[in-house]
Amino acid sequence: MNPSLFSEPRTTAPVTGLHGRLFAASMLAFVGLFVLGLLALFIADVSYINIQAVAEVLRAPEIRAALWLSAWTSAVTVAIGLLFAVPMGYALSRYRFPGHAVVDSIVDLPIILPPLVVGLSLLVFFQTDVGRWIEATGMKFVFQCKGIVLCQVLVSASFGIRAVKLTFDGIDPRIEHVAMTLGCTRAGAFFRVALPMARRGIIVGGILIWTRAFGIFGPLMVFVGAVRFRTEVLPTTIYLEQSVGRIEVALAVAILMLVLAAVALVAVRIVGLGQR
Amino acid sequence: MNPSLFSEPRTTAPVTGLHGRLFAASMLAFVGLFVLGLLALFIADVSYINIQAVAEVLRAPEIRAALWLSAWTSAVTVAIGLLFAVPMGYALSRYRFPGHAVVDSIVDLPIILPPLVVGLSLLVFFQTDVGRWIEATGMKFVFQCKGIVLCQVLVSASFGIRAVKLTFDGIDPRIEHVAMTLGCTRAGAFFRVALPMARRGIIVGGILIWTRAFGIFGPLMVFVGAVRFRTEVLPTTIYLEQSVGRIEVALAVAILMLVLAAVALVAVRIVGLGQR
Amino acid sequence: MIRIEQLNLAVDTFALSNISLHVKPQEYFVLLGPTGSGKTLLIECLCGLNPIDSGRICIDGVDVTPLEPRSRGIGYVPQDYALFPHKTVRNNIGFGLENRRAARTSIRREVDRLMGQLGVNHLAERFPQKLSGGEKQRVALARALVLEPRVLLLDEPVSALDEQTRDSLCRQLKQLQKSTHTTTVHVCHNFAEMLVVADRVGIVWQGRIVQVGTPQEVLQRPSSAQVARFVQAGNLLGARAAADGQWLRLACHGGVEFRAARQDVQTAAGEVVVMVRPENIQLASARPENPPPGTTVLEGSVREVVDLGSLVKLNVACGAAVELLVSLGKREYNSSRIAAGDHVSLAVAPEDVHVMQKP
Amino acid sequence: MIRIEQLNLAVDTFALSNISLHVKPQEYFVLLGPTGSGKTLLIECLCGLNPIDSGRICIDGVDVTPLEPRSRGIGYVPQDYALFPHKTVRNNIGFGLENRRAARTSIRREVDRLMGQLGVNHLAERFPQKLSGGEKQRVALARALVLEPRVLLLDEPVSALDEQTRDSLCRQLKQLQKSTHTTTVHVCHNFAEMLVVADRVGIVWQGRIVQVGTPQEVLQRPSSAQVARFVQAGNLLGARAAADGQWLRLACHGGVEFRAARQDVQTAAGEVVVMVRPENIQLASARPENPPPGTTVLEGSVREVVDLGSLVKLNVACGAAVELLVSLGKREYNSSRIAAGDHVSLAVAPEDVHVMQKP
Repeated sequence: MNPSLFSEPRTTAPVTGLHGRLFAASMLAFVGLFVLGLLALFIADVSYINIQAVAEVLRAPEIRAALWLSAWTSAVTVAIGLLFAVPMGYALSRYRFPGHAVVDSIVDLPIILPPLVVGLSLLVFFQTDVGRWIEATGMKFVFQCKGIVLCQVLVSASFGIRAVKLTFDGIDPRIEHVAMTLGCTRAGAFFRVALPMARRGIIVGGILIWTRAFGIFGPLMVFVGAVRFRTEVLPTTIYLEQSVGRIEVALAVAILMLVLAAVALVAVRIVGLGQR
Repeated sequence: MNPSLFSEPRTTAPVTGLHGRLFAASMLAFVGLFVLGLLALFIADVSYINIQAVAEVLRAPEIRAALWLSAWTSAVTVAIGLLFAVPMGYALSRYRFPGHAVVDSIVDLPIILPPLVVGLSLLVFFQTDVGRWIEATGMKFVFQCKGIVLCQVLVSASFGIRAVKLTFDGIDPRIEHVAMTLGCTRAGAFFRVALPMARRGIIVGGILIWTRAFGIFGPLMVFVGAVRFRTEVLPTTIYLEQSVGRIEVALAVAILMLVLAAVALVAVRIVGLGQR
Repeated sequence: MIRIEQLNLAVDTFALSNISLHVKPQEYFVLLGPTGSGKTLLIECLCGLNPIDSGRICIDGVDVTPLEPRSRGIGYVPQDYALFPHKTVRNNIGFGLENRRAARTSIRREVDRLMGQLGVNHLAERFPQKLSGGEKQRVALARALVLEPRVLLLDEPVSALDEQTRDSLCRQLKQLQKSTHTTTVHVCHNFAEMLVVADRVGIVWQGRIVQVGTPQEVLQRPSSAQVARFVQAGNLLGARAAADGQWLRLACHGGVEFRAARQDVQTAAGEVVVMVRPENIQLASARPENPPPGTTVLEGSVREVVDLGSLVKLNVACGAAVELLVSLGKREYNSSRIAAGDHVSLAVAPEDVHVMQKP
Repeated sequence: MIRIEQLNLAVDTFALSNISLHVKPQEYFVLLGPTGSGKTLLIECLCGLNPIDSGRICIDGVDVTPLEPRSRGIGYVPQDYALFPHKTVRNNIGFGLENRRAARTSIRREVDRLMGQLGVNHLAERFPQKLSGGEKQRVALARALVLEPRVLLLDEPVSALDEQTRDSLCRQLKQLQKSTHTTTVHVCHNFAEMLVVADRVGIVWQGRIVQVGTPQEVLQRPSSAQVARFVQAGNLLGARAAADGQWLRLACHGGVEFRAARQDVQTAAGEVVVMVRPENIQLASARPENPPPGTTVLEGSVREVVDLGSLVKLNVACGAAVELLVSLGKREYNSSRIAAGDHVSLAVAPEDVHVMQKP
């Protein structure tokens, strides 16, 4: 969804004549069908909801705990993700080295990979000698909160890296070059010029990391399980509640996540548009 | 990941001087760390694998059934997804109508939304009057194979729409204009000029739809469940097998999916690069 | 051949306002204007790509306003040529005939003929990415000419080319038009390019056509100070006009005074803008004896000399705060023996002083 | 002031080869070459943005080859100006002084002084997006001048501007350089632009410097046919040279023959390229009587006349297949009474026939 922030068609086609009108109508019909389908889904959600049950449910301690766990793990994930995304986005945008294309593809892999595979790979990794050694040093991940963050970082950081790289791609390196002729070192030019110019792209990257991290479910089931009060995040709640038939509760949580995603989307749009 | 196919930085920064070298090294260190981390994960997977067990396991009828189900549902999803993506991508790229930005955002929503929420929304939808009526006409979705396709289309079509829209954004509308002065109708210009020019972007869109559809797990658990021989797709297999402790079997399936994802990524790169 | 009547079209914050224009048969007509003045939009209206808000467009006596682009009998070469990248040169050129479901052999014959005429035979099987700018231009021309359009519309046909080849390709365009007798409308923003090709020219300014005439009319008698600035008139001075017998006395800000022939000027008196083209100022080292009546004679000193090869431009400071640009042919300059710092005399004939309304 | 010795740099498939160049103190030096000839790469080497493979760069007697950009004492104005979009005009200009940790009040004073000098005071609090092309250029200049560089490097400083303002901004650049006495290297691809500003010029061609000289030297005596084509020499003809007493006889393909002074020419005989500038051909309606010795006299008929305002260009067909371009000042043309179709006589002095090696 990111690219729409950076490119717009050169000119748009005005609609003329009967042929043109019919053609536009048939193309736009697909748009209407798809959008109405999605809206029908969300309207169904809203119509099904039971306000009283929701209010009651949201006061339940296990759901509050899940909300809190989701909030802090995703916040930590965004911090770690951006810590990687900013230098990596910059390096991949500005430097060409042997194997650049391969590295660039590997960075994209977690975007395209089924998240469940990441969860399973983590589980397997911590059963190897290296993994056991890491856990033996006291850094425990499997079935722990730390594992949630690790899992989230792995599946979401690539979105941030991609967004930040795109942003730096759009910044003319000559601006940094000028800064270097005006007394800056390479690093000075980065911190004083490139980084402030990329701030909107970095915010967009952060939001993208957050939305992905917040919504992850499959790999967490595999890697940290679904233990109430311990490794239960909001998506886990949806799953647990609906599997015992309490669909109103699951739905309340789902609507909360839906609203947060919509807010994130609007934020990305607004921040991203300002970037142009 | 898509955008990297369409844009490249204007110039790259050569590395000069001690400052420049140190700076480049520290930025590239993050790249190295991230890539090595990912590689460690996959190497762990490969080192853990037991060839004999894999071969045995892949002959198991339930896994064969899951593979087959995954294959045909995702193929159908790609077909349906592209059926929407091509006209929608074109319409969103070429036409401006009131509410264009809103529609564009709604189309992006399934990308940013936690997939689990989509699954739950579908479940809820088919409990409303409209949903019941649809199921009463004989089009059954809940806990059915058709439901798998519906779920996959909803979470993956937006990736295709986005990729196709980007492709049409990159095609100068003047080329269609010329075709229209040379005897084509609006629709003729689309089919004879715009569509052939967009073929690589459409292939990329199809691959993106496929990777997302193929890897989906959470919403399927909620909407169609995990019934062996009936609604079990490959991600479900991974979950089921690891939850009963047969990690080698889960891993074998995961590696298969990993390889397919890597192939898809390479295909997207190659097809997308040719597009420039 | 083309008659535009009272065309109006608003797009976002920009509008084409009340455009009326008549292009004669077999004429090479240039629409000249700065970037963003609406030239391309106007061409797209002629093509039928933009629905117009009001007005009428007639081509060859037929009201084409409601017609689709394919029914208007036009050939269109857009900016950057917009060749079909997925087709070879041969198939690009043959595209129009294929749409008419012409027979294969006749398409082949016609495409071969056109490729020969435009000198692109050797490129027949290449794809557009592999062509140079000039080659692309010729292929785009052949593609537009294949249906024998009544009108050829060229949008900035040489802007994408480098300066060395622009001039010769402009002359080829003109020759092509002369040999095919196709009425041609050529959009450009470059003044020198217009002079090479145009039979007549329309100046477009902020969505309006502000002047129509031959190149020399526009050059010597721009209708307004904006047009004058755009055609690089050289010397534009604000002045107060006052009648003085058969002459108009023009007291310029800065202390110099010109005289113009009164019958040439619409304005009797008031604030005006005076234009004197650099080639119309006669330079001499001594004051001319017995200049013809009405001639303005000024004194000044040469500030700067720029030798442009064929042309030499001099900056001459006259009066308190006036700098006049004077241009001489190289040969003329060499024989005049004038150098920077010299004291010179300038003479301007009254008919070379052009007076315009204050904008 | 700037001395480049044997500079070599290969980047992908392109290379700067063996570049040696000396720019004198307070000189306005232009690097002229077509797009892709390596001018920008060379400027970036001077800035220290590209590590060079071999060679040496000295600025003001100091070998700066191993120095970082910030230590080279250069002011750099890149293409499109690359202003800091997140800073106001004031902060853009003050950036260099901030890096030096200068006192706030002295930064303010110095920035105010520079803004005054370049006439951008009224823009102080604006952001770059809100500036016109010309304003951006002046802000970029002020930003580059704030550290009082020994050398000012300008990469295509007027290419982004529209044609109407380019000429006047070029002259302002030249005046600024005269008043600040800063040694300036200006990269451009436009031949006319170079003539306005350059004290000396270096022609860059495919990663090499093929000629260095004054603008008039390059104009009148290009070192090769490529240079001649690039500076729009007008008439370039392949010919066979043969000695003939004190003259060199040049039999051109197409049936005309020129004579050149023999001492001017390195080549004695063989295949050569002959250049005759359009302004060096004297046009008359009758054959001149008693032309000076060595003068080439040709007969021809005028094919085409293009009136460019200050300049008139004529195409004259001579011999079997030769077309010569002749240019006259407007006044000269008017007095000659020559029109298209006329039979004319052309005279060229031997010193105006320039002979170059076949490429």
